[in-house]
Amino acid sequence: MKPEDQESTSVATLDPGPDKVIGPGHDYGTVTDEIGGVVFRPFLKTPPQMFIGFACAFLLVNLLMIAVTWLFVRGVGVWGIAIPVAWGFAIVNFVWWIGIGHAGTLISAILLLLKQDWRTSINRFSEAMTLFAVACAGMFPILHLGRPWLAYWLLPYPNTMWLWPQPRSPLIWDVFAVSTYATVSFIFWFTGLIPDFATMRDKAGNPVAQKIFGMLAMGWRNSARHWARYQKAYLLLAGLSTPLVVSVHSVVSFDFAVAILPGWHTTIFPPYFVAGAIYSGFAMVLTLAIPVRRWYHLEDLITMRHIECMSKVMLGTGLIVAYGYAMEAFMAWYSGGQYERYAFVNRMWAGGYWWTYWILILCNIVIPQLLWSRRVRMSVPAVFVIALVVNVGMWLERFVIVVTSLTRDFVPSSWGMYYPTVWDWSTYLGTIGVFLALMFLFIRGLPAISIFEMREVVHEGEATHAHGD
Amino acid sequence: MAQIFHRSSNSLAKVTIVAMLLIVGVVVLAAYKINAGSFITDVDVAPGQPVPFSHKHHVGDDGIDCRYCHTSVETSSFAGIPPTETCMGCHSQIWANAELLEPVRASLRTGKSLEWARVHDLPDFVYFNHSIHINKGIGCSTCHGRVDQMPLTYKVNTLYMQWCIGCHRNPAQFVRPRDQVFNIAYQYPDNQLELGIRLVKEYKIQSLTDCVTCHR
Amino acid sequence: MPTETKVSGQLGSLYGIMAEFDDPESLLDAARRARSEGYRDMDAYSPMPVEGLAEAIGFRSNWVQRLVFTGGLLGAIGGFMLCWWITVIAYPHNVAGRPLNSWPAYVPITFELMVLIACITAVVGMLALNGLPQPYHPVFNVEEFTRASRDKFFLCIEATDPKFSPETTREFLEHLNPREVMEVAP
Amino acid sequence: MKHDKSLYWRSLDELASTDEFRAFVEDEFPNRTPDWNDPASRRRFLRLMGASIALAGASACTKQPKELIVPYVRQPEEMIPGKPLFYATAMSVAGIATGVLVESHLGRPTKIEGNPEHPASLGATDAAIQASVLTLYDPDRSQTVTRNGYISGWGTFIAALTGARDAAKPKKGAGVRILTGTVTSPTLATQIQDFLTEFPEARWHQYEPCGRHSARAGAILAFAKPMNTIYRFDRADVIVSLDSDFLSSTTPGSLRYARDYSARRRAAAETPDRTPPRLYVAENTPSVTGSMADHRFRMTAGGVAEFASSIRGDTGATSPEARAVLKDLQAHRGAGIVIAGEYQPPSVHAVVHAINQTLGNAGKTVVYTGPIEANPVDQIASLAELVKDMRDGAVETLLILGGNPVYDAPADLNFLDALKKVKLRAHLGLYSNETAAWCHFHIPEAHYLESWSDARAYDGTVGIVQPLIMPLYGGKTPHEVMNVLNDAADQSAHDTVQGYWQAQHRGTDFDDFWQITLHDGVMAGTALPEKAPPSAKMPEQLANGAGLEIVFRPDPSVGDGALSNNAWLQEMPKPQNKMTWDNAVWISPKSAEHYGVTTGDVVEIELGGRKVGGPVWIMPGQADESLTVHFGYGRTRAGKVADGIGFDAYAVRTANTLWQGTGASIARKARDYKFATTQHTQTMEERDPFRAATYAEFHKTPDFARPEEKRVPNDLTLFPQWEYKQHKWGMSIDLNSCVGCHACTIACQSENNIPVVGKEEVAKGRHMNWLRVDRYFKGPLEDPELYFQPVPCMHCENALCELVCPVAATVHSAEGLNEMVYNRCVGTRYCSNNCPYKVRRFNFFLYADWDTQSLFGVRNPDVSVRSRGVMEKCSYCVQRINSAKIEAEKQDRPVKDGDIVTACQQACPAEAIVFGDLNDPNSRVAKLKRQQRDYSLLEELNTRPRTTYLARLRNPNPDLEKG
Repeated sequence: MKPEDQESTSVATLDPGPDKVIGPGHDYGTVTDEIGGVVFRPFLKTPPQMFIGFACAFLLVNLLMIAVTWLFVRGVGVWGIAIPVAWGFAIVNFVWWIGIGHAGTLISAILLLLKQDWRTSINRFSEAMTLFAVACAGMFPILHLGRPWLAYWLLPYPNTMWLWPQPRSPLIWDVFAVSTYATVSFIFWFTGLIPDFATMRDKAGNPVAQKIFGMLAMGWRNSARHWARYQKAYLLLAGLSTPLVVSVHSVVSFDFAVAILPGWHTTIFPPYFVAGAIYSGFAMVLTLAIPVRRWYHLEDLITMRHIECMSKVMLGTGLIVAYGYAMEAFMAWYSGGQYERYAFVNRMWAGGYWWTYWILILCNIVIPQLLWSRRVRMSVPAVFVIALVVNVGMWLERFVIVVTSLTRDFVPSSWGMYYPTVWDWSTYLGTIGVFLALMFLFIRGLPAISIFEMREVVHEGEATHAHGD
Repeated sequence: MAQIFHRSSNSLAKVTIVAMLLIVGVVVLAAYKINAGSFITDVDVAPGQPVPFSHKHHVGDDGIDCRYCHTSVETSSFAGIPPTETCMGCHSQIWANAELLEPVRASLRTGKSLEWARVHDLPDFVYFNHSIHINKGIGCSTCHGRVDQMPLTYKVNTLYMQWCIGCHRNPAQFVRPRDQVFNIAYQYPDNQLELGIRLVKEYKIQSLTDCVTCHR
Repeated sequence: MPTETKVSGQLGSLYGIMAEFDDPESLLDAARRARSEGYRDMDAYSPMPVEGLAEAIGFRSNWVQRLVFTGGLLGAIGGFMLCWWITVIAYPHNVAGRPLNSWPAYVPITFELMVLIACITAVVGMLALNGLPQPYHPVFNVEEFTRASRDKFFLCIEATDPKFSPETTREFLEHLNPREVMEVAP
Repeated sequence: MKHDKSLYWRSLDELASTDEFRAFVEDEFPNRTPDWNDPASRRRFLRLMGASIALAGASACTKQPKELIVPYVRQPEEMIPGKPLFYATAMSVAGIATGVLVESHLGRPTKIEGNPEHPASLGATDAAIQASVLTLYDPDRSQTVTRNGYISGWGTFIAALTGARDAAKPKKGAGVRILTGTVTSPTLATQIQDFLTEFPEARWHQYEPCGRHSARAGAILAFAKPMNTIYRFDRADVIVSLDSDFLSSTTPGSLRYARDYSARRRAAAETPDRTPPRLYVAENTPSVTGSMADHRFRMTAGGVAEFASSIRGDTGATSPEARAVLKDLQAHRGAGIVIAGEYQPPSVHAVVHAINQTLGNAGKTVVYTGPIEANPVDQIASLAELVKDMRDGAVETLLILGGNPVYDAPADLNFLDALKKVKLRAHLGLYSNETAAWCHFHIPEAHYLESWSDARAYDGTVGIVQPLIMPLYGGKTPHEVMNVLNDAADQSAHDTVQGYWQAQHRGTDFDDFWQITLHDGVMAGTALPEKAPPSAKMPEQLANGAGLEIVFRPDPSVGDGALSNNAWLQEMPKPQNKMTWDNAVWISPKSAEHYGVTTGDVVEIELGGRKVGGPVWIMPGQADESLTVHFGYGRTRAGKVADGIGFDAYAVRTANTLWQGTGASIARKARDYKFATTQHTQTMEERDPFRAATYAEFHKTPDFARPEEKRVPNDLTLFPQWEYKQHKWGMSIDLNSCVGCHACTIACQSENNIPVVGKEEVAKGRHMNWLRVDRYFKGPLEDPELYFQPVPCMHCENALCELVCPVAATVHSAEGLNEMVYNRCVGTRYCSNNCPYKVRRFNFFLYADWDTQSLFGVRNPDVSVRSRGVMEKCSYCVQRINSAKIEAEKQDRPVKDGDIVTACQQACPAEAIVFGDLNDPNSRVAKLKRQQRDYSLLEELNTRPRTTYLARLRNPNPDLEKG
């Protein structure tokens, strides 16, 4: 069939409501066409929002380019960092992005193992989101180096100095954890795409597209043998990624937990960083999914059920995070450690950044409680706003942990403040631009929903239907 | 649909994969080779000098002792490059008018120093001390090679950190009796290791691999 | 139901004969019948994984998980040995008064490398075992086969099968009431 | 660094005659100088990129740039390339000399140390002396003789001056005037006298902006003749300082005084049977001396006069404090010192002389000699006379030898207006400063490291000033200028000085005598003999003016302004408030409230109709109704460093309010002035980094500094302890001795090539000093105790910084040093985050100046110059450790205790810092660490620091404690 008549074939888009993961009247063909249609839509028929969105994102990318050039020319001094606050936005953003990067693999892997049917139509692009978020995160550890051109010294490679990285340092753990996570996320994402590449290959109208998708599909032909091995490999990947996803943010939290700084030196960090990561991850998935399903009329594939489930996950992880905050503060008081206690006094009212702490509590704990109400969960705009709020809150959480703790540590004489500069902000916004730009390109260029898995959903749907009558 | 790819593309695809891996390997290997080669290290490369000074002639043929010119090698971190006077000490008598030596005479006339190109040049963040090595029985030729056979001076060792560490970890391989330090033609005996171990004890040589031994 | 058969590619040079079905159930059923009929060299094609289809065509293999296990094991060992070698052999430093072999600190790297290698082997192994990349394959000669990646289900009995003969095999396939039966040129 | 006297310190005649080191300072753009206050402006894009890449190259696998070796043509004997030489000379501030040893690399002076042979130094130095080597290389120094602002020549000047002299000959020199600062140099004085005898009508005027005017006048008031007072703090049990800051470099002999005083404190702390000295300080602004006080009486500078007369003894003491002090003094007759502040009025000095005599201190703890000044005159009167004559047109030729009267003369004299009336005005100075701008001739003066001269110390001891290097900018000494006047223009300064002493010298062995003098830096037996003073007449009761008081003081870091252009001093935090790059109007919290101003407000202060505007700083411990302002700022022609920063306090200073004036007013003009301070938190926030107790408490609980709950047992660890078999370096800092003078900070800066970052960067919290001195206030905000605590790297055995460094750029050495390897550092800054002491410093930009060639000269070749993006910190002067070890190895002997002296330790006048080998039980440091007062900062973190502290002990007067 030709690309043109695909839109016509795609069924009327209406949301089947909170208990269905797919709209009615879909068969193998229609899901294929509807999802594939997004990619094969003629360029000019791309929704205008996409163009506008991409344009904005691209401007931010250029902002990043300028900021980074200036950074490399002058040195990290262009940022607001100093002694004692030697880590500023760079690390805050790094942790924030990594956190966001957790939803993808989590949805794909853990929900797969948990056999959650609502995972299917969101896993693909949350995986993509993961990739891009990790890409953004990955920039910062390099950018924030005093001598970024020597970043490769953090890799273990034989050299004429006979020197090696120092594997007791959490930063080296980071190197391994983040690079592993990036690689595995990519593999996972790409593996998931192979059968869909085949689909695209077979649907593609023009030979160029055929060739490209053909190469990417590597000759996948949907043979039962392929499927058997494929599913096994995919299951194993999921099984491996699950502990990985947990380990990565634990390792990131070690950057702080291993240090002695009051406010960093806390054993509860790993679990609550992971929870926080999932929290922010789902928030970001929602932030992206809600507009996209709207623009491409995918309400029948990304249904209210998806949105509600994700809201629930947000609520849950949000509560874990809340517990984390509470326990952190409690332990600080209970430990009786003078410095630990002061770290929290400082965080909550003594220090110059007390307000960030309370905004973060508002964003991460208070506001999300609205999600208890089904009416809120059912209202797409409300969920969208809450998701945004949580994104902000989670960024502030990292700010409070990284910066506020550093401003006042042990010896009062060396206490100091941190004031971000325009370059701090440009770099941060710049990476948001990179993230969105990549996201837009992905949605336009690749099947943003796993087609073959949707077919499975259809299949299961029919099976249960058959059972029904 | 008809086939998108030709039959041959199957083998082509597989070959490509193998080729890729090979290329990566080759590139890495090349990088290491180049880094160890004299293009980077200047080993065996004699830089141009204002005067084509020949250690071969002065040391090999005339048998002048290292310390005659490198006076501070036993006392200072810097071995010392002879002032023009020292050259002219002899060359006011012999080769007094040699065309070759004009720059030297000019230097003495004008009081403007000769500008020699450094052959053994450590990075500025490396602090090397000649005197202590000499005093601990490390011979000139151990690092500088047989300068008595060099018409133009070049370096024989990379001076890479791994090269320094190699000796610092196990000095016994290279120490020689103190009286042999300036013997440019010194041959290590076959029992070097046991001799070395003895000398290390005798000279109280420590194997210093602390960073601050060289970097501060 | 259609009777005449399309022939793609010239007769005599056959890769196999292929039947097209509408839904996974009938494909599954067809595969089972073909196997009970005694056919061995066959393959089934479906737009998504169909439960039991592989077994139906008599395929089972544990290689993927074996590979992954070895990969993971090597990764873990490699990871720990790397750290240990760096700190104890390559350049022993007194770092923060910790012992040279501070093994607890090596756990994260050990774990990460295990996961990394395991995952890579999983995918590379899967592709290799599937003989991919293999952009050219006879089944693509069948015009209708593009729908194998959309909404149709195919069973292909290959010419290499001892019991294969163009006529009988086609007859056999035809009374599995497929949408149609096609010859697959090599 | 151990200096082998017998070998090295010799005169430099032959060296000075060679030209090699000029190469170091030849700069193709003489006027291009670093603008410290804006690192951005002096950094060009490509240069920076180039630098970064070159650096990457040096450390990564890239080709190295070619390098040249430039040997001598004629190598001076004694000069061993790669080995430093040490020469003795003397630096004088306001005419009064301190003996120093100068370290010289290839004829390039790089570091100044105290001269142990010299009575005023005993090996110690202060910040100004340490920093003086930077001034030598300052590219802003004037570089040629100028005439009316145009480049001219020495010859032209000779011609002009000779002409003026010949013209004045018939008039016996009438109209020729010489203006100098305080002169103690016998040679210079004789030269001037020679001139005056030949030209009797000529006049010699002296003016020193922050000279010893009060002391001089006070002596005359008491004894009717000038006398010099020397205090023997090593003999004093009770010391009463009447606004005297005798521990800071504003007082001549302060280094010696600090040494003697702290020795007494230390002795008492270490051996219970020794009685600790008790120090009372009455002052308006917290001073370093005040911080050492056992009792600090906060009062206006004017109030000090009343306090003085209230402890005279004859009239009954009024206040309980005065009563207690008087009682204490009388209980220690002959063992007490009452010392009047340099800046207290003469009457107070007179009273003090009388008190010391009545208490029998005179001759015991307070000894008198003849004046050390060659010609002790009332300098204010002298200057006033000059100004009057200039205004009357009686002055035709004015020769200003050093100094900067246009900037620092009392405002009411209007020196500049008068100066403009003079026909021929010539100025000799290091800088073409405000005064030079109004002179026909300016002659670049030779820095003391370029000069031949001589000068007397606080006790009269003569030190010979000998050059370490040829004048970089062709500078001339006052001797050479005077030679021109004396018609001996071709005589060199060396010949003049040597000639003078040859004439003085009795006996035939002059050459040996000369060599020994140069070698030792001290002329034996030139200390002035003690003189019994006539009985002092006690002046009548002293009264005090009313109203708001302004107190004028030289700046704690840049003094009277002569040192303003020295970036090290500008960036040296002022001890009391850790402020850099600024001066301010210091006001007490209560008065601030009263006048409705607060820190950061820009105010206009007015005194006797003269106004000046400056920012306010609320200073705890400042007396109410008393403002303190500091000189040395508001310069207009000081150089790139000092121009346009701070405000000029001289603008409101008049001849009769030299040091303080009452009836001032203060009014706010603006808000939110941005200071650059290195410490923002003033108190210890319920923590105890600084631990102190009274002797009584100490004897009751000797381990008060290490309370049980803080101790961490050594075996409290999963891991086996590392053994340090050979050496085990450690440091002990005695908070009981430390006076907080910051000499260590600058010594460290000089020794370790620490860059200056400028005000903007300091304000951001990016100052680079490896050794910071923390300042804490304890007690009531109005009148707190003031504590100083030097904090270098602690070299923890469980160094948290090392644990988190991903590239092993900071690791431990076999001797327990916490090594920082700059060339390995990639700059994650994680180490700094994890350092509980925050002693690490980071090069956020390319702070090291790679542009200004003349400043390369000051760098220590034994220490890497750090580049952008690397962490740095105190290394325990590892370069000194290494060279000492190498020398010991070569002599096949163990390293002795005292072979290794860190820069901070060497500079410290109070001997508060001791470095050594903890594995040697007999080493000084090991002994100190066995003391009960020994404690380590944040001990409870179990970082096991190698740097530990000895707690401060106070010796309060029981009478006052009760009250």
